Formats: sequence, C-alpha cells, structure tokens
Amino acid sequence: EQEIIVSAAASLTNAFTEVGKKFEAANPGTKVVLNFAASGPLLQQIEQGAPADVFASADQKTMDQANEKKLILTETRKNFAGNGLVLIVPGDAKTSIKALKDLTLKEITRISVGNPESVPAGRYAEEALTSEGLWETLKPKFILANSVRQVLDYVSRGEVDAGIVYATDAAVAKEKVRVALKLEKHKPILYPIAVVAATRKTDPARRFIDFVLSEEGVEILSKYGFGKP
Amino acid sequence: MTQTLVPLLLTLKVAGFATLGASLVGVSVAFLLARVRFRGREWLDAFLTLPLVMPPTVLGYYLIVIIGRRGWIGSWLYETFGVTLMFTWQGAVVASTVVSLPLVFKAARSAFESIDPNLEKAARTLGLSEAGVFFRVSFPLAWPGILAGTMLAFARAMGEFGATLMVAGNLPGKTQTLSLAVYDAVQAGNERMAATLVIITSLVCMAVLVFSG
Amino acid sequence: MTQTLVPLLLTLKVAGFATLGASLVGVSVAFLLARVRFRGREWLDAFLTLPLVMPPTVLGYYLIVIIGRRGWIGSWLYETFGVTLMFTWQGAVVASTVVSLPLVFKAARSAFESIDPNLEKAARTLGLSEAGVFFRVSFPLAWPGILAGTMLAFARAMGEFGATLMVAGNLPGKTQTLSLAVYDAVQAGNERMAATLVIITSLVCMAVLVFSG
Amino acid sequence: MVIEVSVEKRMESKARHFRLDAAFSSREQCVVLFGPSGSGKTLTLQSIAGLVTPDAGRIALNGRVLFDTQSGVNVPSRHRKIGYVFQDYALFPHRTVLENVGFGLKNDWPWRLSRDDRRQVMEFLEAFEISQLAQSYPLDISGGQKQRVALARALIRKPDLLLMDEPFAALDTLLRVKLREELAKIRRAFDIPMVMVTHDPEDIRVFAETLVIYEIGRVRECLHFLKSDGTDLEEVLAS
Amino acid sequence: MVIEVSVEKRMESKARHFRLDAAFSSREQCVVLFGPSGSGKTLTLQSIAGLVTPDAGRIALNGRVLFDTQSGVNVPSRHRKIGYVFQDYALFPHRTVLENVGFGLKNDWPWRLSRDDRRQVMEFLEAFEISQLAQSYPLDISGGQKQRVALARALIRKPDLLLMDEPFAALDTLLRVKLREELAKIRRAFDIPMVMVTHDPEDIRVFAETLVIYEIGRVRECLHFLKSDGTDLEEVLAS
Ligand SMILES: [Mg+2]
Ligand SMILES: [Mg+2]
Ligand SMILES: [Mg+2]
Repeated sequence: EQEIIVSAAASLTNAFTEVGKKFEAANPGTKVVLNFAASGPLLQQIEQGAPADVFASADQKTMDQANEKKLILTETRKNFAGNGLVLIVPGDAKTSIKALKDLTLKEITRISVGNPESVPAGRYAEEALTSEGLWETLKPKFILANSVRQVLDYVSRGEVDAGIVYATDAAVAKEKVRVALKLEKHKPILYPIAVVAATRKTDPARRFIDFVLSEEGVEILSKYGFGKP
Repeated sequence: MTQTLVPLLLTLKVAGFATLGASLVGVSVAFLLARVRFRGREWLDAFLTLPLVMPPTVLGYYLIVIIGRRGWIGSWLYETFGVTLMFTWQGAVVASTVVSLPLVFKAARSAFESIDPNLEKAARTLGLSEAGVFFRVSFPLAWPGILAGTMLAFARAMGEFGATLMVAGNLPGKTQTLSLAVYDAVQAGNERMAATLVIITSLVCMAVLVFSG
Repeated sequence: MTQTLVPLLLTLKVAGFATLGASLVGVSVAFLLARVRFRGREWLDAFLTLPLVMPPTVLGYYLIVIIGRRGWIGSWLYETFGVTLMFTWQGAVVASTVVSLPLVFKAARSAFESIDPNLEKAARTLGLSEAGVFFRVSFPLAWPGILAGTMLAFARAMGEFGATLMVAGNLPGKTQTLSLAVYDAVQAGNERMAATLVIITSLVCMAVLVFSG
Repeated sequence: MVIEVSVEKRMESKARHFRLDAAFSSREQCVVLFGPSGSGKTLTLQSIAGLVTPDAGRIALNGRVLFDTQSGVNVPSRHRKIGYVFQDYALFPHRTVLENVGFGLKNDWPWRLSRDDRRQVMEFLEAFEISQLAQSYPLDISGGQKQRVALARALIRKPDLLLMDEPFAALDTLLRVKLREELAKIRRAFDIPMVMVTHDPEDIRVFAETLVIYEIGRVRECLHFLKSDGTDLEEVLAS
Repeated sequence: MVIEVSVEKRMESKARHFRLDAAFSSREQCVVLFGPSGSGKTLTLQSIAGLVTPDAGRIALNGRVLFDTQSGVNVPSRHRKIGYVFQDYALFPHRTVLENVGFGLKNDWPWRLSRDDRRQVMEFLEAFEISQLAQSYPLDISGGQKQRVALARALIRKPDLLLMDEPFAALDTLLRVKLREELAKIRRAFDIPMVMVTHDPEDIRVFAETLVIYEIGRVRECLHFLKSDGTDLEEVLAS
C-alpha cells in the first residue's frame, strides 16, 4: 500500500477527483491524496517541503517558477489540458452583460477575480481586461479571491455581481451561475503537470501522469469541459 | 513602507472598533449576569462564550449565513439600504467583535463578581442611586479586570484571521489586515514582505501584552 | 459520511495530542512560576502568553521559520532523520500545541496561586515530601482550574485554523481538520458539506463548553 | 428613638436552608443584638438598612414606616437615613480616606465636593483624629483607623439611626477596650441612637439599654435594662 | 520540654518592611506567645515548624538542634516531629474528616491507609468525639468541629511539640470558653508540650506557664509563672 499526493490547481477539483478514483482502481495498492488550491500557494507549499509527489498547475508561469527553483523533474513536465475563461453572473441576476465594457455599469458594484499574485485565473483575467483597457478602470470593484473556486463561490452566493472563472468551473455550478460571455484576449490556457523533484515515489508519480495523459484520462477531463492541450 | 503601513492602520482601525463594540456589549451583559438572577442566565453566558471555543471558520460560516448578501440580516440590509457588510472593513469589524467578545465578557463578569458586595451596599446606605453605585463603585472597582480583558480582546481582534477571511475577504487596502497580509505574503512567496509584517505585528502584540499584564 | 468522519477523527487526534502536550508543559511551568521566584519569571510568563495575543498566521510564520524544511530545527530534523513536520498531522499538533498552551498555562498558574499556602504548609508538618505535597495537595486542589483550562485548550486546538493552514497545509485525510474542512467546503461552494461540518463542530464545541463550565 | 422590627426571610442555598423570623421593639437609644454567629443578627440589621428585602414583616423608626409588606411600603436604602458600619468596615479601596468620608455628601453628577462640603469633611476628620490620614488609602491604614473612617463616613450624613455590625470583632483584644470607650463617647457626642450586633458579652456591658438575644433564626428574649423591671445585666450574662 | 528559640527574619513587600528579631527559651510545658497582631508571633511559630527559614538564629527542642545558621543545620519540616494547628485550621478541603486525620500516617506511595492505620484513625475520631463526621468534608462542619479535626490530625503523628496559632480567634465567644477547657484537657491527656500564639488574655490565664510578650518585631518580656519568682499573672494582665 502506497500513497501519492497530487497537488493540483483548484479548477481541477472535480475532474481530478474522478481521475484519482479511476487511477486507484487501475493501480490497486496505490492511494491518491488530492490537495487542491491555487497554483501559487501549491508552489509555496512544495518549496516549504510539502510532501507532494505530483504537481499540476493551471498556468505555465507557475510551472516555470517551479522549474527554475528545481522543484520538479524537468523531463516529466507535460501539458495535459486546456481551458477557456468566462465571465459569470449569479443565476438570478437581473443585469444583462453583453460585452466586457458593460462591467463599468453602475449596477455592477463588485467583480470577483483571482488574485493575480498567486491565482493563474486571476492573471488570465488581468490580461484579458488589460487588453480591453478595463483593468485599471474596474480595479475599485474587484474582490480578489484566493483561488478560482473562491470566485465561483462568491458568484454562486450572490455576494458579487460578476466573476471571471474557467469555463469548467462555470459548468460545475450550472444551477447557480450563468455564463455571460467568453473572454478571449489572453494567453492560451494550458495546464502543465510534472513529478515533484523531492519525491521518493517517482514510479507511481510517473504512472499517475501517464494515466492523466492516457485516453481514459483525457476522456474524463473532456467530460468536465477541459480541452486538449 | 505603505505596503506595511496600510495594513497596520487598517488593523488598528478594525481592532479598535471591534474592541469598542465588544467592550460595550461585554461589560453591560457581564454586569447584568453578575447582578441579576434570571432564567437562562448560564445559557446566555455559554452562548456569549461560544466564540472562544468555536473555530473561527465556523463563526465565519455563521456570519455569512447571517450577514451575507442573502443572509437573514444581510438581505434585509441590502434591500433596505443597498449596503452589504461582506468585503468591507465594517464586516471585518463584525467578525472581530464576535471573536473577541468572550474575552471582555468573561473578564468583566469575574471582575464584577469579585467585588465585595458590602461595598455596593455601603454605597446604597450613603444615599447612592443604583446608577451611582454602578458608576462610582462597581465600575471603578472592576476596571482593572475589565481593562485586562479589553487588552486581550484588542489583541485577539488584531490577530483575527479565519472569520475575517471568510466575511471580509482579503482585499489589499480595504480589508487586508496584518494577519491576512502575512498569510498573503507567505502564499505569494514574498519573503521580505512577510518578514517585515511579522516583525511589526510581533512588536504590537508584545506591547499589548506588556500593557495588559 | 466518511467525508465528515475523516476530518472529525483527525481533528480529535490532533487536538488530543496538542492538549496533552500543552497540559504537560503548561502545568509544569505554571507550578514553577507559581512557587519559585527567579529572575525573568514574568518574562517567561509573557513569552508563554504571547500565542494568546499573536495572530495565528504570524505564529504560523515563526513555526515555518523554525520547523520548516529549511528552518532551524526543521533542517536538522530533515538531514538527521529524513523527516519533516511540515504538512503532516504531527505538524498540525505542533501548531495547535503552541496556540493552546497559554490557555492551560494561565488557568493552571492562577489555580496554583489561589491555593491557600497554609494547606501546603500543613502537609509539610504532616511529614510529606515536596513531591508528596504536589501530588496529594497542590495538584488535586488546582485540578478544577487546570481541567477548565485544558478543556478550553482542547477547544482552541480543535478550532485552530491560521497556523495549521500555514504549517500543515490543507491535505484531505492527512492534515485537513474540521476547521480547515469548513473553509474548504465553503470555498468549493459545497454547501451541504459545509453545513454538515459546521453542525458537527458546533455540537462538539458546545459539549466542550458545557463540560468545562 | 422608637424602633419596631419584625422580619421574616428564607435563605436557600445548595448547602443549607435558613429561616429568620425575628421581632423586637425598643424605646431606648441603644439596642444590642446578641447571639451566636449564623443566628440572623446581620440579616436583621441589613433588613433595617434596606439592603435586604424581607419576605414579610414591618420596620418602623420613630413612627416612619420603612418597610411593610401589608401596605406595600419599601423605602429604598438610600432614602432611609440610616448609617451603617459594616463588620469589615467596607471602605472604598479606590478612594482616599478623605474621599471615603465625603462619599455620601454629594450624590448627583459630577460628584465633586463643594468647598463647604470639603471643609465639613476636614472637620470630621479632625473630630475623629484622622486628619493625618486624609490622603491615605484604606489598604494602608490600621483596623482601628478603618473603624473611625467608617464611623465618620456614616455619621457625616446625619442619619436618624446608626447600625453597627460587630464593630470590634476584627480588632485586637488590646485595641478593642480602647475603641469601645471611644465609640461610647462619640455616640453621646452625636446623640445618635444605635443598633449594634455583637457576640461579645463585654459590648453588652458597655452599650446595651435594650438587649435582644438571638438563637438560630429567632429572638429568644428581649430585655430592657433602663426600665428597671428587675432585670439584672450580670445575671443575664452569667446564664 | 526544653525549647530554645532565637530567630531573625526580614520580610520585604511593596507596602511595608518588617523585621523580626525574637528570642526566648522555656523549660515549662506550655509557652504562650502574646502580643498585638503583626508583631511576628506567627512568623516565630512557622520558624519553629520549619515552614519559614529564618535569616539567622537557632532553634532547639529537647536538646535536638532543628535549625542553626552557625552550624548550617536546617531540618526539613517533615522531619521535625512538630504538630501545627493553623489559625484557620488548614483542613484539606478535598479530603473527608477521616482522610484529613489519617493524612500524615502513610507518606509514601500509594498512600492508602493500612487496616491498622484506619483503626487508629477511627479511635482518634472517637476520642475527639467526631466519629459521626468521618465521611463529612471540612466545608460542611462547624468551626469548633474543624478545630478538633485539626488537633486530631496533628496529634495522631505523636509529635514532640504542638504549635497552635490563635486556636480560638475564629470561634464565637460562647464556644470559645468551652473549647478552651477541652484543649486543656486534651493537652493533659496526651501529655504534650505546646507553644500557643494568642492575643486573648483569657488564653494566658488558662494556659501560660511561660509567657512571651511580643511587641512589633521583638520580644518585650519573657515571664515564667511556674518558677514562682514573684511574677503574678493578674498583675501582668492588668498592666
Ligand atoms: Mg454576622
Ligand atoms: Mg498571626
Ligand atoms: Mg475575634
């Protein structure tokens, strides 16, 4: 009986939970512990010695930092999924937003985005809004969240009027949030995965990555709305 | 500099208001419980002590249920006045008040209860009204105990993290107190910032401790 | 079911060990401070009380500096035994112990100090050694106060959030205690889960309060 | 003075039940309540002062009804004009001797003593030979001095009656004799009627004009020495 | 007995300084330390019992040196074989009367009394007429009963000397007379020497064979009544 810890970006919560179960079924004797948070904090944890074996981030920048700090085995790094960025509003919202610039309307008082310092979804949102020249204008309305799932939570509870999350997140909470529009002017969203350098369980870690990249893995991911890399 | 000054000032503002609120409520209820015998007296005590033993995140959950935009009071506030406490420094004050209330309350109650009842009786025979007895005898005699409780409450309010994070979020310059800023800086791997914030906070806490001890 | 049972059992394990550690240290130092006069006595008291007034995130930062993989003790532990406390339930125990220590310590010290010194003197004239005086007089008489402090420490350890989050992370099944699970469930918008966890935690906290009161 | 006292009061606590049912009256100036501790003497005294509300009974002083369950009268303590010297003196520890003595002179905000009031307090301190303690705090003065402060604080309000609860119990035997004489002198000087609680027979010898003998919860006997009805003090004490 | 006491001790606190420098000796069975409160009587008694360590001095009992700064002797309290009855009796509130009296009989783990020890405790309870209180806790018994428990607890260890600190101060005047007689009887029955602290002249009349008169921090006089050196007790008390 052995156990691997997979530190994965918050947006992977539902998909990787299923991936983990299927992997355990396919590899008897190996248990998967999943640790979800924003990619930035996950990187910090690994740097401080968190016993993670696999790291899956939601953006290339965080994985690049991990690579620079020699926290991952470079040769194991692979891109395994893609995603889209959407603007969501609470399901019962009366306001209708047809374009990003509608966010400047007076009735939109609070917009939640991930904190660009540590949340990849926040960085993509910053890019998209900056290219429309809206980032600085909208700043006073921002409610910065610690992870993309917190953005989703704020919108579903109606605490904010709008939020920017991944398409896959919006799909998870269909009954509570409505996709107002898709965002496009940002770098392509590519999820990289790699084995953590400090692991002593290189074998099962590699096997987990292989499973994610396998046909079965890709199928699960696409079921939750992730695109091919 | 401003990066540490802004959260420090915000923290002092939030903790100050929270301590004020907690002291007013805590001292009045403590006096009531120490002097008047009524049914459910000990239940009220237990209820007010609950935040001392309850995880701050659970308190945060309850506060969201109550003052969230769709909460019992929150929805009314929003529909009536168009305001919401979530993600505002006022929300942080509410969270910190709840969390630090038991500290003043407990200290004040035991301070009032340890006053020799003959002193209050003596004041009555000297012609003092009940209000006079409170302001000229009970309160001044309980003051050292109340002050110590208030200092602890202030320190607790300064350090509040879990409930504040859930209710007020972590908005730099708006609701990001020292405690949250430390967390943020460590999360973002900003080591110098983290160290600076930690040192400032430690100094303020030690000052509080020295004053209250 | 297991989703709530696992964090509950983990919480009880972590809080249990933390309370044990905090009680052993807290009671011994409290007795020392209550009975022996030495230089720096009040400084030691202040140092042990610090966690009560310090933000848990700041404590988390210090703990990372000390027991983190690159910390003073942490690096030695890692190089010598190949173990690290970060992100383990043992790390959560360390964080909770530090946080709950002042509660036992303060209660025990005041319990020891409120014992009539003549009772200990009487025991000496009756032929008891100093150890006998401690185990047959001082400790049994201080017991109600110590117990109350221990219960509060247990509750505090159960609710620990900030320092645990930083030191032990939030790994389901390994370091995710109730307090963290509540935060996580709310974050993840998992309302039923959040509500279940909150109710369980509230019940446990109220039980603790009733027992300690 | 004319004092009529009749009080009933149940006290319940976890450990014990106590029922007081006591009545006495007197037309003399000095009433002494005598009996073992726990017999209800202090409870009677506090009922007279209005610090405890009896379950039933009637208390009247010089024809003025202070308490009466039948007619529903219950004058609040602050309006009874009764001075009370507590067994442990109950001086305000956060106030100086001067402030203690002047405490009851001005009872509405802002509680500052006028120049006249201060002068009066100083005169009292001199009369009680405690001027030199004016700025001391109760913690720093001796038991005998505390008693004088407590007396001065009660008498400065010119009460109609002075109640004293075991005034000498806290003092050394040596000091006790001296202060007993002093009190007798002061009482004559102020010409104020008094009800005193004690369990010391010596107090009876010096003070009692009316002697009320308590046993647990009730009055066993009420004796009037000035009436010369054949009651002999020494005989009573010997029994 | 032969007792020699000479103690020096400085006590410093924020509010006041106190210096005790007292010496007396006696060959009689009953020594009474008399004087105002705060004069150092209790401090002397605790020095004899080894509960307080004097700065300098010498304490010897029947030729056995218990304390001597010169030769560096300081026998720990538990080996002095001295019984002590505290002013407030200092009964263990968490133990029954039976357990209190038997407390000092078995002092190594596991502290359970043997059947013989229990029988001895029961005999003592009977001798002190408190058998019916065996299972009561100190909180629930009266002052006079407490005194008997404290006495029995001290005497059951067959000490060489009994120290008593104001044994009657906490009692009613009425009860005091009765218990004073009882103590005199018990002392004779156990034939145990005693040092008693008091500020009540009546105790001197009943107990003093040697009288040590204290004034603040020192001994004013040490009188021996049994030697019939012309000292008259009543004369002393009158002065
Ligand atoms: Mg009384
Ligand atoms: Mg004494
Ligand atoms: Mg007395």
